[in-house]
Amino acid sequence: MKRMSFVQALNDALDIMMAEDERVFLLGEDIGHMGGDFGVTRGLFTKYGGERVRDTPLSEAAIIGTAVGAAMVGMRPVPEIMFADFLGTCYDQIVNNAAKMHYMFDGQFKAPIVIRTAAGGGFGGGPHHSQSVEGWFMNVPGLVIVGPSTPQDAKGMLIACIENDNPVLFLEHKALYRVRGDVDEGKFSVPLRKAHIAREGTDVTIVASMKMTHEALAAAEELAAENISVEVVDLRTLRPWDTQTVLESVAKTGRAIVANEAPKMGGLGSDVSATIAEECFSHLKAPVKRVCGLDTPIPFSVPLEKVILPNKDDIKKAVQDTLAH
Amino acid sequence: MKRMSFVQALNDALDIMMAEDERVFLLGEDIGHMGGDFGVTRGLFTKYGGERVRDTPLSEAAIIGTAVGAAMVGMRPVPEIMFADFLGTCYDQIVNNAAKMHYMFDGQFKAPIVIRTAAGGGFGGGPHHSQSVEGWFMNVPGLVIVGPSTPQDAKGMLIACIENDNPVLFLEHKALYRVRGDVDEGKFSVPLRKAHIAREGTDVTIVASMKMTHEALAAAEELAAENISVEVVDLRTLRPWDTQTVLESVAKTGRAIVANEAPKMGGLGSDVSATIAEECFSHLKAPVKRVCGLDTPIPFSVPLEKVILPNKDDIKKAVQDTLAH
Amino acid sequence: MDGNTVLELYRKMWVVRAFEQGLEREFKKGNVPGMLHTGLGQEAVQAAIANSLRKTDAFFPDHRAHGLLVLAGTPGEKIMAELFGKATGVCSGKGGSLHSADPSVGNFGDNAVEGSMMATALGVGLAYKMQKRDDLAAVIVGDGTAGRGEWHESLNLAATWKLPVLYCCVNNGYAISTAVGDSHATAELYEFACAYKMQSVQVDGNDVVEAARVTAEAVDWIRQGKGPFFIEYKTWRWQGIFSGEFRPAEEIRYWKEEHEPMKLARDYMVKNHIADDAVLEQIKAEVEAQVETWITFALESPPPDLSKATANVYVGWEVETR
Amino acid sequence: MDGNTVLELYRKMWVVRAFEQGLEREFKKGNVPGMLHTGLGQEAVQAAIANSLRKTDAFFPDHRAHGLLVLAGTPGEKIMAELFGKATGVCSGKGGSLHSADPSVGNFGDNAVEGSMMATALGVGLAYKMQKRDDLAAVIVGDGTAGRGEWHESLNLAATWKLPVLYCCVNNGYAISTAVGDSHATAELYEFACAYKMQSVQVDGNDVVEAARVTAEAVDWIRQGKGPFFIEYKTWRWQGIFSGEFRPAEEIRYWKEEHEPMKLARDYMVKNHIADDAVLEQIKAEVEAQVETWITFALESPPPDLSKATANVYVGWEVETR
Ligand SMILES: Cc1ncc(C[n+]2csc(CCOP(=O)(O)OP(=O)(O)O)c2C)c(N)n1
Ligand SMILES: Cc1ncc(C[n+]2csc(CCOP(=O)(O)OP(=O)(O)O)c2C)c(N)n1
Ligand SMILES: [Mg+2]
Ligand SMILES: [Mg+2]
Repeated sequence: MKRMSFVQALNDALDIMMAEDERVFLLGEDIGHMGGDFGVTRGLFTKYGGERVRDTPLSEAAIIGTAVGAAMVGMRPVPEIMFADFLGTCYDQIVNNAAKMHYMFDGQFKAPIVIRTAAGGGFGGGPHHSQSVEGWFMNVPGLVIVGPSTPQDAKGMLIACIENDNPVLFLEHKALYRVRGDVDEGKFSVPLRKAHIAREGTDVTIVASMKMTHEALAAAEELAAENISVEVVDLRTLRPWDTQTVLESVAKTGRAIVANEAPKMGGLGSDVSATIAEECFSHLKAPVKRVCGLDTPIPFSVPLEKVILPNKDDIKKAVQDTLAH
Repeated sequence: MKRMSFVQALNDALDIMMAEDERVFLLGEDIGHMGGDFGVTRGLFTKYGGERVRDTPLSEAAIIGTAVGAAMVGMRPVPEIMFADFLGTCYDQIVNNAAKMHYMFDGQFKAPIVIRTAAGGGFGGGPHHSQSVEGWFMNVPGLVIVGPSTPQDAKGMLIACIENDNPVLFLEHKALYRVRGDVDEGKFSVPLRKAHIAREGTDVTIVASMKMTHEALAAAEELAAENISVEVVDLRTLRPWDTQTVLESVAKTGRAIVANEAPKMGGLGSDVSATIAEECFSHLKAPVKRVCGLDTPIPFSVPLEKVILPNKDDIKKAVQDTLAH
Repeated sequence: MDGNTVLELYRKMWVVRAFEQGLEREFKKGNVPGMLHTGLGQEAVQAAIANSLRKTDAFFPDHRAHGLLVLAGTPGEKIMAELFGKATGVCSGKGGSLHSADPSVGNFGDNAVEGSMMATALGVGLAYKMQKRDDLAAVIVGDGTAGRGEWHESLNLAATWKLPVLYCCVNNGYAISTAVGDSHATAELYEFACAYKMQSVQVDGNDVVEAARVTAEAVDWIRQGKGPFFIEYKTWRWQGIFSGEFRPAEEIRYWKEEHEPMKLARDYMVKNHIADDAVLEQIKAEVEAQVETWITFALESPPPDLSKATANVYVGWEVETR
Repeated sequence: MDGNTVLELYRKMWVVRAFEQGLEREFKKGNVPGMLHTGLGQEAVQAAIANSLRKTDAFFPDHRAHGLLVLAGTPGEKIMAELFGKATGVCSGKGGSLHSADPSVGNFGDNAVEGSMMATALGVGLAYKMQKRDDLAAVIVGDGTAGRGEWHESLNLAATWKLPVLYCCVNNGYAISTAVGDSHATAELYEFACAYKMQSVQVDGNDVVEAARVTAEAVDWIRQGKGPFFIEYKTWRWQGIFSGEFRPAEEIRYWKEEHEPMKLARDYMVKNHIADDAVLEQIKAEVEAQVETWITFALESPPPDLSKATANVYVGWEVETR
């Protein structure tokens, strides 16, 4: 066990996998001697060389296409897209190439790639450097979407993703990069498709992920002082997500809040809310509530950004409203 | 009133708008002397010339970018993307350029473009020519998504979209192109953001759109024979959709089915289901049910495609199950 | 070029021709679902490519390369069955015309989003290089693809990284109805490669001898580790647009009669005393008969088992059924 | 070039320099949110472009063109305030550094997804042509953008449709940390235009006299209806990467001392007796003082009204608030 940041945990995972398996290689913009915009690949260029830590031009479609092609012939590419907002420039490659390949060729090919990317807002990055993009991809069968919230999960899930045979979109929330936590040393993996009960409680379930898990935990802590017992479920895998853990929790508490940083309409929050409402109909004592971003792009000005992104207080209020129902 | 096909209705709308407003122009692949893959622009090249009916190369990003740029300086472009499946190649232009422009420049620019595209499956088109893509765009603030189900709405909504100041993704379901219906002559518009009660009923509400509206109506007809009275709400505008009409209907019937051709997870169906469940909590006598595509890409083989796409019988069964709850 | 090779190329061309003619006939009868693009008129290009690749190479066929899929070594009936959407097809009927892969012969399948494969091919080339194989990745694209952003991203990266990628650009003059020169800065697409300082040639794609020679040379170049190569094959597709013919009569006559690939090959062989009409007729008859057996196989094959509809979405994970 | 023009260019360069230096200082103090890219070292390019465009032209600035936004005619305090995220900014603080548009001077705003604007510029050029205006659309892009698919889609269409688009490619040698020659088939990006048979030149982007002359000629060419023009400005950015400097000391010395744009301009003016040091110092001082007033304005401006957060998502429609 070692205390390290989210960035270091990711770096550690890449290092372990590259040392162990020479099929693993990285490609992306400025991931080489610079070590990536956020330092996730720092040191790997020196250690593994430019063949396996490849700087690319600003060719996002080619980055993903290259990864897919290499994966088809046995490699384990880990492409980086610097900011998740840029995924629109390679959307087709992800959705129509990586995600469909295994199915349309009926199992003859697979595309085990892990697309790492920095997502999320809250730092004045403006409309093109701040988005939560899971909603863009939630309706894409064949794709796995992962979004860890702790350094331990970041490391263990990145390892699990690299070992998994499916194409993965691996979301790293920028607000979490500097978060520190205890991380197991050496190689281990945290299972995909398994949500994590980040806090146990009995009165209400909050389903969250990434940064919102931290907001939910903070809200839960404050609510505890009001004698409200909150269970926080950290989804971790966003597609296909772990309905079982979520539904069991809601069956127990009878109340649910779904927290997601992206806009409410058409987002992950809607999927979780709909599934809970359909499957826990008879257990629900109050309507599920979604606590999400407002239906706007993300403004540059920090005070404005604060208005549109959901936070701990919004979650708290939703819990209180739900209990008052 | 004149009987015409969906394709003719769209063609009529374009013709009317081009005749009336010289700012309106079309661009896309093979929309010129060929008249488009499905004939929607037939005759317009001859009538309005190659300046206003522009054949492009296979440059989807440039098609949308060109439309956005022209719209910024007062034009009213109507770009065509031949198949909706190809929207992944211009996803960034739609999501980060067209949809955000008005907001990020705080109202100084707008991007009134109408992206027409052929969507939907059921004809053996295979994985890259059959998708229902509204789910890809449902989480994108600033974008309008429209999907008519009748020739009358196709014409009236296309006119409304061209006159609207927002960027619109206009989905034309391929299975509806040959559907005929009565259409008002001359210029008229069908309002955006207003769902349509396609059939009145009292026992259960089915919320649908595009081809699924027809499947729902067919199911409703058969269910009537079993003395089940079904209300069918045709959304027509998918983003932002008309919550009021839907919620009023469900408040009345107390039961809801949401039918959507796309995969269930992360789709439009989830958004509608979640909203109904949250807002009509006390009216609901049974859980909302989503009748959607299975969580797979779309296979080429027609019998397999039939397995994964939802149809009238699936809707019927869902209604019966809901009533049996 | 030695006589046997030319004869072999001629047989290959007939495989393409007969395959597509049979397929078109069955499509018109309603036996083939979806859309149909045929390689009729482009037989020489496909034969030339097939002649130069080996099974350990990768190739990404375009939407008109059905014949090439067979020439690569997949039993014809398995390709035909795929196009009929049958259980016995290479992808169990799930891919169809635009997605018929067969890794065992290096066929990496088509991707119906034109241009997408140009990016995928980079990855195969890169991996082969990293794996120290001297195989290559060939990607076959139409002139229409030259408009796509991936065209540029691919050529630039292949050139920069000196990847073993062979670009086979089938310039048949049109993208559906749009003439190549009307939508691109040049109608001579091999010129585009100048931006990347990439080896690049234009060749008469209807002259199978020339096309095969140039392709072999390009493959050689790539195998020597010198980087990518771009070939523009000038040819013409017989298929017009869905709603019919739109090209000038004289153009049609030139390509379908005067400069027709079968005729050019026949003329060459007769002139060079490689074969006489009787031999050539026999090749045609043999191939045609064989194609009929593939069609019969496809027609008689069962549809895919319905459980295939939800199989292989994720590796190792099941998805919900109804 | 006549003396007054050069003096004017020199003043413009100082607007860029002083603006960026003031901004950088405030950024380090924590007064400027988000990320910061500065145009330091690229003053001559921006002055040259500003010198040739008129208010009815459209331009799409890149992420280092803050100074150009002011040179185009927007009051400096409104640009500064935007970068501070203030209510008084051109976009009420909603756009920030990467999205500061001002249609009144033809500033169409940046788009932080590099390359995207290359497609948008096509539309403006096309519309101006359809509207029979003789204005043009200029798009400013870095060398890094040369990797993007939109680069190709844009150049191809502009050339094919002969659109009035001016491509201003600011080749400062690097995309963040990656040298232009390491990720592109050529480090001389004007060569890329050969694929499109587009008029194309490379110019010393630190020599404001040359840069201005070439830009004016290109603009002239476009206004005559001859189609697009591509200019590659060879220059160098002072800003390294976020975590510091990574470029060789000799390279730094060359660009920051020997071949520095202010110095080159001063040398030119002194040699040609256009101005003496005193005059030049005065220009600098005047501009610097003015920039300080803009900074003060920005600092003292209020943050945007919170209602702005949900304003102007849709034209004419409201969105839900909390
Ligand atoms: C990205 C993309 N845009 C559009 C299409 C629709 N489409 C299919 S084939 C085709 C024309 C392609 O022309 P070309 O590459 O010259 O091939 P040809 O059919 O002439 O052999 C078009 C536009 C597509 N499949 N993919
Ligand atoms: C499509 C896209 N990919 C990546 C980025 C991240 N990014 C921002 S600036 C930059 C480097 C751009 O280099 P260049 O165009 O040469 O501009 P410079 O900063 O050198 O002026 C990168 C990679 C981006 N903004 N957009
Ligand atoms: Mg063609
Ligand atoms: Mg640069």
